[in-house]
Amino acid sequence: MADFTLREMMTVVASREIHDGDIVFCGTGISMLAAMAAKHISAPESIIFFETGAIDAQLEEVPMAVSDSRVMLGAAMHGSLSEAFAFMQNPNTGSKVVGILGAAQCDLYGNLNSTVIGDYANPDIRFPGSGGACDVSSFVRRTIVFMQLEKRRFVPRLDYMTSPGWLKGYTSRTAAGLSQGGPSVVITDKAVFRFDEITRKMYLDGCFPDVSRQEVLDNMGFKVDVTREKPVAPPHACELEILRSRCDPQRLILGPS
Amino acid sequence: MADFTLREMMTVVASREIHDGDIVFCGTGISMLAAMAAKHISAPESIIFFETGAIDAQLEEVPMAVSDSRVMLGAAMHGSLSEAFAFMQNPNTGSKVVGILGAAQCDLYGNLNSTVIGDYANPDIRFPGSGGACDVSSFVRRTIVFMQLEKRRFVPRLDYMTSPGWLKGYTSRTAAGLSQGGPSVVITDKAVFRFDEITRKMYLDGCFPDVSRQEVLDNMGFKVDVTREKPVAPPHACELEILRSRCDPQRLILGPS
Amino acid sequence: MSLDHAISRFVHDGCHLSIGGFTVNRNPMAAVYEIIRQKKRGIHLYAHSNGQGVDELIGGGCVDRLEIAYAGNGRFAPTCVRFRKAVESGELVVEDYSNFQMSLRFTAGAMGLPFLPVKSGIESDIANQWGFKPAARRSDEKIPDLKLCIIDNPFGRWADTTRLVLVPAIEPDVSIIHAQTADSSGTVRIDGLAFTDIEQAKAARHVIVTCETIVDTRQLRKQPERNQLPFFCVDAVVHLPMGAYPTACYGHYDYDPGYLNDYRNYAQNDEHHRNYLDRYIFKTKDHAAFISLQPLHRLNKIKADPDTGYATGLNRL
Amino acid sequence: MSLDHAISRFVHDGCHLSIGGFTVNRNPMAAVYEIIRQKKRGIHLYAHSNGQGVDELIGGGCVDRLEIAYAGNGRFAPTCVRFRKAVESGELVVEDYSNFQMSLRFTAGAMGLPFLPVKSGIESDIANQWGFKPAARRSDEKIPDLKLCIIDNPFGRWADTTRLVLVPAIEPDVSIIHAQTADSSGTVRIDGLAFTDIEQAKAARHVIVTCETIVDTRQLRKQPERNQLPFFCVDAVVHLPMGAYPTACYGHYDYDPGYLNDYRNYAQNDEHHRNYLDRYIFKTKDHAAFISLQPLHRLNKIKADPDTGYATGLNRL
Repeated sequence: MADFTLREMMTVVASREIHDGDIVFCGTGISMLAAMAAKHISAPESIIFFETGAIDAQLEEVPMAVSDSRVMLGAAMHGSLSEAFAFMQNPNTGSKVVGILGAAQCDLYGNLNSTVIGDYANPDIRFPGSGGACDVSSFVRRTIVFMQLEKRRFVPRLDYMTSPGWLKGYTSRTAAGLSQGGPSVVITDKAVFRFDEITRKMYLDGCFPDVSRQEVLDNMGFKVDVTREKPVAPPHACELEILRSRCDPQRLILGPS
Repeated sequence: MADFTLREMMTVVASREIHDGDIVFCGTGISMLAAMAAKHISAPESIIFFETGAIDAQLEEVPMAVSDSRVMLGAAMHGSLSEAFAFMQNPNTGSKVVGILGAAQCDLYGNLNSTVIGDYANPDIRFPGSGGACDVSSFVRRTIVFMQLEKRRFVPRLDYMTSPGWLKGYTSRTAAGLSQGGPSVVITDKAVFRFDEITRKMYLDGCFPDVSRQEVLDNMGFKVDVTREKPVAPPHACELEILRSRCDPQRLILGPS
Repeated sequence: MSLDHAISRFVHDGCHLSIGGFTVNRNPMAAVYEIIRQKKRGIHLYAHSNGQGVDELIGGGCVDRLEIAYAGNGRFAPTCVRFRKAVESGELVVEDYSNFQMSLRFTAGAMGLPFLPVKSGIESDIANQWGFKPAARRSDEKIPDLKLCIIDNPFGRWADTTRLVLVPAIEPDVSIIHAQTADSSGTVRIDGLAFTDIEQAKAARHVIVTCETIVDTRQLRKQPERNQLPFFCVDAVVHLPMGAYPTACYGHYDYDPGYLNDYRNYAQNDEHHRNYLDRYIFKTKDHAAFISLQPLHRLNKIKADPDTGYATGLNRL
Repeated sequence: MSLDHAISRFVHDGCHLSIGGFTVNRNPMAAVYEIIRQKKRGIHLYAHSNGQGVDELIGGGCVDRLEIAYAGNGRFAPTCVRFRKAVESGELVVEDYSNFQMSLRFTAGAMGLPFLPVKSGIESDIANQWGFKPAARRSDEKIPDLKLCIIDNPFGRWADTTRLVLVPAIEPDVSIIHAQTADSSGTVRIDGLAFTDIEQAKAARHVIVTCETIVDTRQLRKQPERNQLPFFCVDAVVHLPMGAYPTACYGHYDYDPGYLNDYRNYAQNDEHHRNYLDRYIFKTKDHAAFISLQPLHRLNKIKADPDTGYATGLNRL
């Protein structure tokens, strides 16, 4: 088995969730790298899409932000922010979009907080806020969530719900008037979680190599079903090679090797 | 006095209503020519604006329609239709816009019909419809109306109100939720009418040279105040010269001389 | 994809169709003629101020219902002739909106919204007179139950507004536009004014783009700012030189005053119009054959001057 | 017009201000620094995802209230540092929206509408948690009475939608954007992504445009498709090379990783940040003086490659 960092593992696992024809909504950081990895490795016909309006950006170098001039080069078109979000709100195109989101907190139903810890008017910790996350999570066919697996992040109750996931489970999401899409997978640095088709509760899909089930559960603030656990395949050498040499040779996002 | 046609007279009279800084919304035909005449004669700093999105079009040749490629040449920018109308709905820019409209019927308050004669569902005569006329008349600071003076056109009651003028007079327009603007002048082939500041009823502002007051009144289906009548100055030779040689040398809109 | 294939695949009897362009400019005329040639029937048509294309489709007997803001064609037909005849004879049901309203209705469809607000339409008979009656609307799930509705501003007097008109989204089954340039995957570049073509395309379930030139993808991507529609919105790209003729295509050719004047004269007489359809459309196998019927000296005269984008000095009487 | 004149004329204490750009790109930084230099106070600021400009204005003590979707600056500051400090200490009142909502709020202002509808925000705390409380809203006529409101679709289930969020228009007193190119009358051309700059400008009562290059009007008018803002929307045009520095300006220069990393470090310590303000802003008389303080080798490294529009191979660690 090749040596790899947890960040590399997370990126590769996420890239496997992306298929040809998917339009991939990318945020800053690891989500962008996962989309680049998918395009270079397994889904060359996927389309990288930024809320800033750059469509099918060619990405010769990894962007540091979704507004980086590197997203502009060789794009199919440059739209405005409103146009970009409208592509997701429009069901004809939105149904092809896969969103990748990170957050500070996540609950059992994949609802996300990227705004504050503590009281909104008087927060203990302030984060950047929704950006496009609330929009993406409200509109698109499915979302991939990136999280560090920590008890303070996997919480029974969010301090603030920035981005709606499956709300309270079952059909509560569509009953509220949101799109049929929702979170499909949560990828952490220790394990992968998915959501039950009926209850929409998160369950443990698999632990990373050398991570025990107990270690995963100890780092969560709520209980999940573990009966469907299966091993998560580590990155192939060729996946790592492309990720390191083609996607982020400066390790701007991958960080120290 | 120079020889001139009634169409030339109407065009020149309308061009005098346009001032530097005005953004002139033009439709097809004589309204476009009036705006071109104003820009060439008395208001070089006026801006010709088409609903098709061409802003400050240079108009080397007279366009045959607002979508004519001739409106595109040398414009400050090309917007979409929605952008063009939004400039008029936006009070910051809309308050600078003067609209020029024609119609099949006009009533005492400058409300206009450009849709049907007879019943809407089963019309005797069908016209092209609003186009941008309802929008312009709803949004902009003032409108200039072009009409042939005929009894069947100056009617006590419209068959269909396409474009709101002063509605029922007094403050009825603003009470309904429309902009403070409204029709300021009606220019016909025989006379010019304006609207009372308080009642918003049309009154006779002046007859064209060699047209009697009685001839005007005989061609109207409703009574108007005539106490404010004053002569309408005929076109100057230089106005005619510019109109004929610079604006419409092919007489596409001016018609036979 | 060939045009006849694209039309037979996406344009069906009774479908809801939207066509781009504005009066005398950049109508997707080749597609319009092919729809007539294929004798499509019962179409529900949407346009804002499309002139020639709408009138030909109506004259071709393809259209039962029309939602439109303006059916004129500049100086060539202050009111479109076959449109007027069809409305006055009761063959065509029309629902009127304003140009801004129609553009916003396409924009709403493009944005995935059920409606957009607008401040025009208040007190106009556009609000009061409905082309499709309430019972007919309720029985047809492809038409909204309301033509429009007027609401009080929920934000008080915010933005100095007391009342607004909400106009419902249009989601055509298929939109057809004609562009100067596309690549084979469907990324589209329109030069000059784009009118509401882009919103019409984004609002539709299927999109056919005809274009003067197909270029390499890399060429379009050197200036992404100039492209308006990404490939994933487009179902069929058809290379069709002169595809907007007899309307204009900025930078390529002007409208043909001779054709448009002749057309008006044919359209005014039912028999002449039948002969026109027969000769120019039914008896031509495709757009190239239709173009080959046009006198060469007329086609030469409308070639665009590269400096102005139109045929400078063209006799347009 | 000179920048100091434009700022002193249009940006007043307590005014409602909107700035363009997005995180590390095309922020109107020269204008931001001039606002700080002129010690404007009590500003009500609007942005969607403007990173560096917002954080500097907050750090400069100019801002009391902020409506925003995202206050991060890419890898340089996942959460903007002075923003975070000001919120956590209670010095700054924030009202959160999503990026689409903010863009639509500017679009509503640009369109002269009191609101636009959107399908995001339902069930989110964006709808439930208001930064400005109802009583404060009602007592301030420049803030809408409602942060937003949720309505049932008046067109039944049209467009497969049952509920919508209405977000109120923003009408800033002044918007400031930085463009690559303008003419002296104010027609604006932005290359690369325009973000929401155009809507922000159209929504405002007054508009200041700073630009890298002023060109002849005739040059801009050869390609009207590439211009986004007509001159009659613009109150002041200021020629300001490097006017977006230390953020990027596509085709001209990249963001400066050195500056942005240094800034983050200064910002994290109140005393260092005071020294930073003093040295770089208060003690420089204008943007040219500010630029002259930057090491030349750093400025040289961020020059854009004409083929890519950014500084190819730049070390961005």
